[in-house]
Amino acid sequence: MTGADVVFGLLGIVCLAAALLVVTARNVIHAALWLVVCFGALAGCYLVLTAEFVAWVQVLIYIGAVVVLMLFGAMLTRAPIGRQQPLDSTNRPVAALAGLATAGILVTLVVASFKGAYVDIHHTEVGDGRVLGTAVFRYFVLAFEVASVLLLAALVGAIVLTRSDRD
Amino acid sequence: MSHWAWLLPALPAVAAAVGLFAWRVIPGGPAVPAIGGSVAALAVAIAVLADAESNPVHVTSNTTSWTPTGGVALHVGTRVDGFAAVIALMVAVVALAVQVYSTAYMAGDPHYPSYAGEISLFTAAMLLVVVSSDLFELLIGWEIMGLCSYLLVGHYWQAEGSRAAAVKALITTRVGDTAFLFGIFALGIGAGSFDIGQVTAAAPTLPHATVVAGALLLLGGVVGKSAQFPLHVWLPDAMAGPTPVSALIHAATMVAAGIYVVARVYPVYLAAPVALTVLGIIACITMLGAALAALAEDDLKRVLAWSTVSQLAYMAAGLAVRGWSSGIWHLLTHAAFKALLFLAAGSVLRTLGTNLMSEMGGLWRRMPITFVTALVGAGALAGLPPFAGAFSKDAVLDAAREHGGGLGHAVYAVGLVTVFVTGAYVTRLVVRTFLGSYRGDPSIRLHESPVVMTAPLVVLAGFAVLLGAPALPSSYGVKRWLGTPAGTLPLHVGTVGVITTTVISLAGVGAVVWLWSRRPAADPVEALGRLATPLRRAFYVDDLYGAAVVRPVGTLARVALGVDRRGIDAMAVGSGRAAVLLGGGLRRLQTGNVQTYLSALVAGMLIVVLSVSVAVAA
Amino acid sequence: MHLTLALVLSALLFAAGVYGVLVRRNAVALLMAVELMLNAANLDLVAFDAWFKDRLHSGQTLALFVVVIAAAEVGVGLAIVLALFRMRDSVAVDEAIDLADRDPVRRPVEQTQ
Amino acid sequence: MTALEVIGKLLGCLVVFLTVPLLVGQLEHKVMAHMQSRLGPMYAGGFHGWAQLVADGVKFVQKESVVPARADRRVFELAPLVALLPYLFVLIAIPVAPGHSAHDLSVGVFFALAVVSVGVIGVLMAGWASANKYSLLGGLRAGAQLMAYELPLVLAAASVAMAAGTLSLDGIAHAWHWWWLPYQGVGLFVFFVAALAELRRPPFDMPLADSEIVFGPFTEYTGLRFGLFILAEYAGIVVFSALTAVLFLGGWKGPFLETGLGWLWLLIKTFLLSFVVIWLRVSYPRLREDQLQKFAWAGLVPLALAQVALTGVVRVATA
Repeated sequence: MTGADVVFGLLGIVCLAAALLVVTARNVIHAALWLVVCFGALAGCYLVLTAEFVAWVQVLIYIGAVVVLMLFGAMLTRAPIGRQQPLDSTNRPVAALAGLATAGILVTLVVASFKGAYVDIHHTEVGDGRVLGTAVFRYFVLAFEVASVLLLAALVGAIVLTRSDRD
Repeated sequence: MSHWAWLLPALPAVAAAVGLFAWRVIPGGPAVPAIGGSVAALAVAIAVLADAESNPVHVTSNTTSWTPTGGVALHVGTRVDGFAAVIALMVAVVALAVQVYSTAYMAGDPHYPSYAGEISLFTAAMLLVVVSSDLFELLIGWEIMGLCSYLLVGHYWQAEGSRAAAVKALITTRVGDTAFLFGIFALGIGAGSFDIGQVTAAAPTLPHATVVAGALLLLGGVVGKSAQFPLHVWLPDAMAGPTPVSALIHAATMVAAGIYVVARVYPVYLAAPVALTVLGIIACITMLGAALAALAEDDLKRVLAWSTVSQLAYMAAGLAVRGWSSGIWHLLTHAAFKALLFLAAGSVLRTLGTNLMSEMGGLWRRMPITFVTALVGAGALAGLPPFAGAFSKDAVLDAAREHGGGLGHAVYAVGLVTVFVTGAYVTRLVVRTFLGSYRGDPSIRLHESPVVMTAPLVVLAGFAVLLGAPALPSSYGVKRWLGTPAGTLPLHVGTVGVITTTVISLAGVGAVVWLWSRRPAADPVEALGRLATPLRRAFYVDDLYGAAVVRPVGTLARVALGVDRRGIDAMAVGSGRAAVLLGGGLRRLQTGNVQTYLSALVAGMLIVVLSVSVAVAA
Repeated sequence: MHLTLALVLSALLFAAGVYGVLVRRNAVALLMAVELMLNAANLDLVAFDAWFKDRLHSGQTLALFVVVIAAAEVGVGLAIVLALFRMRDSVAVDEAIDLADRDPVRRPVEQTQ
Repeated sequence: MTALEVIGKLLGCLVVFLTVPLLVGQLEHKVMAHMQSRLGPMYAGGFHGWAQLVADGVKFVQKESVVPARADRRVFELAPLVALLPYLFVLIAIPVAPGHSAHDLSVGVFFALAVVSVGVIGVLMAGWASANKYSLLGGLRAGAQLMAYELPLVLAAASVAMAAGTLSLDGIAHAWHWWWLPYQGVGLFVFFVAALAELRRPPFDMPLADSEIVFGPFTEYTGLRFGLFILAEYAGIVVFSALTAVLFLGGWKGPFLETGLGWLWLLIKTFLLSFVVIWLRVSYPRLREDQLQKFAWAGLVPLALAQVALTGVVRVATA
């Protein structure tokens, strides 16, 4: 048990609690805000795992853009204050069962498989901009190009989908 | 010219194709190809006959090898001799008369184009039967005729009776045709060839059983097509078709085909005397029975139909007693006077709109041409000189007497009795239709038919006289073309015989005239009292068939239908219902809610992961 | 630090995402649950990257790509949600069930005459 | 780095965070007043009203903090903090002298941009939680505006990071030369304008637009929480001015005394940029919402892309 374990554990607890609140919150805006907390804690986890660049990308993209987009979307679709329309459907037992089963199976599996595996975070190369830049533009440049085309397609698709037919 | 004999069936066939499929683009309408085809066939027939005169015996057989079948070879070709040429000419003349007549008779009929085309096809099929050199080729024409008779009898398909009559004609003749087909097999395989010349040549040397079986089986088809007992029942019903069709079927084509085939393969029958005896017995039964049925019938056309059956029996009888040329001669004369009588009946029918003689009477004043020509036909039918029928019928009876033996005497005796009955029913027909006073609907304006219809009557009346008259001294003309094949009796018309039949016939005439003169308004047949009923019902043959065949088959069909519906259909329908039911369960899963699908997906995924990890752990 | 910590956290995040995806009827909330699952995968990627001491840093790079794809997914997803909302004034996914085979068409089994 | 040092640095940051925005606020009062030919606050504290903002702060603290009845209380209360705190965090990464910042991150640019983008969530929270249609409208506008201007902002920063070959703020300041002014001039323009939009400062203040939607997300806020929003705005001005100064104007670099008085150079540049921000507020009318979007997508983004392309070409050519 090292300091990293403690920090990671605490962040993990925060993250997990926020995630559970995300999927149980009665209000979609609250859920989005818990998502911010969850992603923030997750960014902290990345930092502990020395993935610095990924952590800040997480903050920039997820918190700064994705969640904002979701809040934006939720507000555009008239997210009400208080609870008026139940946010959950009626198949909560099924969903709970599926979630618990997933959790049980996955946790059992990873614990059984990786018991004792140790990450030596003090002797790993910090994933900063230089390292990640090298990786992306030297080894994964094709995937990078494909991803950019994908983004362009998504951009066009989103514009087409949201354009009203009137204009 | 006999090399061109294949044109005989080909030209009407082309006319039929044009008339059936291209009549819209023909200037002048469908009558043009119909009449044109008949005229062309007539011209070819005359040319072929003239050629046959210079080459009296078997002239040509243009045989071409057909598809190799691996078994007995099939051929296609023509085989023309004087006999075939004469018959072809007869067919062509009657067909032309019918086609011309039909243009007026069928005027205004919306289905005239198909009608005319079918008549042309019918003519072509009959001519194919006449000139074909191969038994299978003959069978093709034979079957096409069956099809055309079905179509033409059912021409007024809107009427229930018409459809039933067409079906009856088809099914009844099919019964005979099945036997006919197997007869062809027996003879062809026995002789090693289906070529008519080779079959007839080989007939005397074939095993007796083969010849007898082949001859008897062929006889089945003949009995069906020529409406002999016991397959005669379709012919009176076939009157449901248009009258010109009746004329064509009953005079020149369909019914003549049966007699023609027997004459064509006559050496086979000569080699199988048993078959000839059977034919003779059948002819005797049919001859008298049909004449008696005609005596009691009220429907004008059905009277003529029964008379056809009866006269065909004369021809069959002639063939049965080896009076080959006498039978053929009677076929020719009968074709003329029977076509004449049918067309005359059609003339009456078209004016009055009814077939029933009880609604006619006294028509001779208004329809003089019809009356006179009908009188000629009636005289020929009754066997009164100087009309052709008298001599040809007498030739048959002479042959019977000459043949002698039990069969010959029986034929002769029955023939004489039938002559009496024939005289009676012919007279009844004439007096009920043309003489006395009109008993029908007074609102109908009686008038003579147009010249298009009366002209064929006059021409046919001429034939009905001429075909007999020149033959009187020596029957030279007929003899020259027909000849006397080996083993048959020569054509002979005895003066004594003619006088005998004339007297007997006149006795029948006189009896009816006497009855009629006592009670002009009444049906002379009523004098028979209760005996008339079985005659009217044609000796209950139809009822017998109904009880023995039609009803059981109907019941069987209904049972089969019931099984099909409740058993087999139930399986199909039930499996359909089961699928719907089953699908109903599955459809519940198709909720349209993506989360339901996703739940199932996740569940499946978890099961896979779980099983894989358990398997790996194990 | 122990790898299992990160892996267990990832597994639980993923399970939470599964639950959310299955239970949420608001499409936007549903998208959030999807994001949770994507992030669980990301955490795994980063954790294994650190564990392997991967010279190419494939784990972190892939995590970046996942982020890119998630951004695209959210963009398109929200566009769909907005289109849905504009069409039917609701973003409840359990109401958008037009593709359900709902009305059982009782086709009469053909009556044989 | 000892714990004491860390605490000292953080305290320093806090002090800067609490004083410099106030100075900027006071500056705005006075500059605007003079530009509009008036004096501005003159009485609080005596000399030219220097204590005006202190007095304002005292007033905000004293006033009752009202939460609307139908508001979502916790979100409503949290929103000002979420809006304010990111700027405090960014200050940590700003280098005040060569090699001197509270914490020098190797991905400093990224860190700064990531953290400031969180601030908008506070605005959205405030807009939604107020249960007020003006507030909601303002929140929506803020969200749309942020998404539109985030892209040119990041692209411009990426351009300068490319030019410097590092993501570290200190490294960028190190790499800066005077000729970067024309070289990265377009980037400077784009970054500064996008920063204005991020800050929702005039002429990009549609989310607030007091004359249209009554201060938008802040309509329902009173007292200390309103004060915090105002503080966040001025802190934002300071942070973005400082960022602009570090990225595009050399940060602590100056004609002389770079090593000793680097922090002073940075402060001067920051205040100059803040002055420009105030100046623009006075000079330009507010854009319309559609003009704003069009300006971002059709104006700034292409410009930023052109700048990135230019930088890339130069980098490859000089490599």
